[in-house]
Amino acid sequence: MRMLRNVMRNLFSRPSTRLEPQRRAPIPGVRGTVAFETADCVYCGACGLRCPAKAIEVDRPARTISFDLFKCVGCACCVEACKKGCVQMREAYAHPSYQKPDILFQGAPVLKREEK
Amino acid sequence: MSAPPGGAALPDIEACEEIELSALRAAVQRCRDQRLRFITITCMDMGETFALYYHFDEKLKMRHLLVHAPRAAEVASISDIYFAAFLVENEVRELFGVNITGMAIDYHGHLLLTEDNEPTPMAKVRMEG
Amino acid sequence: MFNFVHKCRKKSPWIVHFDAGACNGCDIEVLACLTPVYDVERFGIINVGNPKHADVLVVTGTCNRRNARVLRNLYEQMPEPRAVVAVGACALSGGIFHECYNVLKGVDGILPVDVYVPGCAPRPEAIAEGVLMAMERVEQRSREPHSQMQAEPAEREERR
Amino acid sequence: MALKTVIPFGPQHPVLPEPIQLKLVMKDEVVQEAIPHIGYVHRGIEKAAEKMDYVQNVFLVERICGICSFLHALCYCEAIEKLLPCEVPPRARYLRVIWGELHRLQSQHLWLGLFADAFGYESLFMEFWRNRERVMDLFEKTAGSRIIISTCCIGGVRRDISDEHLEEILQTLKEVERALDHSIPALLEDYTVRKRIVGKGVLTAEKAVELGAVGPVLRASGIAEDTRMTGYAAYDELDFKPVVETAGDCYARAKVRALECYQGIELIRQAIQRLPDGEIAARPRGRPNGRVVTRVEQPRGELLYMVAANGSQKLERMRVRTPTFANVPPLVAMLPGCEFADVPVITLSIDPCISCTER
Repeated sequence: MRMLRNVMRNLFSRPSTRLEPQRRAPIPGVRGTVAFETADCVYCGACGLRCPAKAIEVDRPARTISFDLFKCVGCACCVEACKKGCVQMREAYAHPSYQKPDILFQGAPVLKREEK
Repeated sequence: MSAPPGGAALPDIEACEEIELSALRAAVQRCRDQRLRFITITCMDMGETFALYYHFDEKLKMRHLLVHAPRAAEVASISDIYFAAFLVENEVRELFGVNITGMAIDYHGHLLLTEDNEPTPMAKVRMEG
Repeated sequence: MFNFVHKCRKKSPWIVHFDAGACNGCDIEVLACLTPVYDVERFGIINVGNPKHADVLVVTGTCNRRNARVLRNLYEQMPEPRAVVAVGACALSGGIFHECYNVLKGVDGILPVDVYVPGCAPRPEAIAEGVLMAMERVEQRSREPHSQMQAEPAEREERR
Repeated sequence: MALKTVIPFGPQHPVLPEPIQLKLVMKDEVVQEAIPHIGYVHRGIEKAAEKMDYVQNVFLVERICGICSFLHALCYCEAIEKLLPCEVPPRARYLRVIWGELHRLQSQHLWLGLFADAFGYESLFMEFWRNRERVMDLFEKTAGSRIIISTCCIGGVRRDISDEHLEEILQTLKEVERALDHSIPALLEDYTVRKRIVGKGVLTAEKAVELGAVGPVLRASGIAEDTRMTGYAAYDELDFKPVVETAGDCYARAKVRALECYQGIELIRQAIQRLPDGEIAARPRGRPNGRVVTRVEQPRGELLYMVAANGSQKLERMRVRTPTFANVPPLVAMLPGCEFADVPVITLSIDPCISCTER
């Protein structure tokens, strides 16, 4: 009798499996990948200092940020460290890749102050 | 609490009893007789000496024994009193180079590390020469 | 017959998982892939314990000197064509453990890694995606005529 | 004549999910002696903690073990907070309880599933793991990550749980409880399962204390010691009783963990009910100075951190004693006398987590 109840329930209930690929919208507030908005960045290097995995390196004179996605542990320390709000956390997770690039993200060396 | 040699005077942990190295086994045996549960050994490298904390638990209250062992001194194993100590004694000997003798199961320095690791990685290399 | 083996292999990658010193987070996510919610068995991905049965080696965690030997041994036991998936920040570069003395900073110093799955810990979707990407690599490799492995299992199949 | 053989069991073995090697000295089918060989996962985190600064260490210690990461961070933060002039706001303390208990809940599910798998009951494994995903979704919604939630920081917590999410937690807990009602009897009352786990790997109370067993292994032997009773976080304001069994075998350990699921659910409900408003983090001032020992109850048992700081940015020494490390000697004592086919079940009954053990 109990079995019958189970069978009926399993027949009519929704499967618990999530459909692939990507049918489920990311939940707001999920820590996915780090992204840099270099427009307001002053290259203070706070994000690099606070990063426990040393995934971010800021070169102040050259005005570049190199970010190694493969070192990143997604703790969002850099997001908290940034006073300018230039470091953001995206909700999409990082996709697998075939190669191991040295620098996956390179902040563009923006215009110098005189040129602005 | 007296200042440990080699280190600055720091506030030490509570309920800590400092004993001589030679009195260690007797003190541990007393703990055993009082049916305390052995928790672990913590080793700290103080330069000239090792500070060894023996942690025990008595009905959710902690008791600690502190021993200062000079670098070359022989520390007697307590693993015949508390069998549970054999793993941590092997670990301490391996990572710090404390000369603990007479362990119940002796891994000869290869509990965690292999031959091609550099020996005693946790010890602070402060020795002269 | 050759094509049949190909097709089977592509549609059903069998994985063997080795924990090379991760924090267990990635290992659990690999296991979570198999459970009803992420259910990768519908893609034909089966976790096997025997390296001789497997096409894809999933490695999680930083390598240390002791398990590098085990890992290499495991890899050598696997039949060609094979692929290696490195899962998690530790397996890719050492991640947060870059300061530790017993860490070899990534699996790719020991094995040729085909697919890198970043994240700490990567989501099960990402792991499944990585395994499927590795399968494409295996597929390519088995079609290469001058590769070292020469499609051994398929030949044996034909002779029979 | 009986033959004596040594069988290396592990580190990569189909029925063993963890890289531990047990050298089993066998006489026919009976284990005479078991010698554990570890070191396959040793990383040297204690040393790395001396090189990184004490704030970053929170993220390092979380990655000692992915299954109970929050509790590692909690224990470390409690230690640092004792050394700093730092008062944790009450809301943060309750949030810590909620996340900590959720972690315990998912860990117990995980273990119950793996344990079911160890004696060959795969559908039960799937049941528990499906149920566990409900808890994992809660982590994702409240903390933003599935495994390593990184919500604990020195002085409090990094994220608040909104009222909707609290409501959702309660709702999910109801579902989890219903599913547990369904699957736990299958584990504890089934004839075949009982046949496989009752009376296996018996550890008497006296032995358990002598060998330094902790957590469910200790409580299954009839000793009511639960580090939560020392009242860290907000546990001193919550009502609970440790789950105790007296038989000391694999069945008792499974039962303790199964009942702790319910206990955890009850604790989360209490914590949500009594959750005060206010700040979620205090700003720590100064640098840590001194030595302190803290203990926290993990799903596997008592976790101990000893931190020695000297007033600088970096710690002088951080010692971690994880519960599985303490449970290895009891395992060594349990195995002799059992049959070879029971080795996986008994090994799993201490819930081995080798990445904890070796750090």
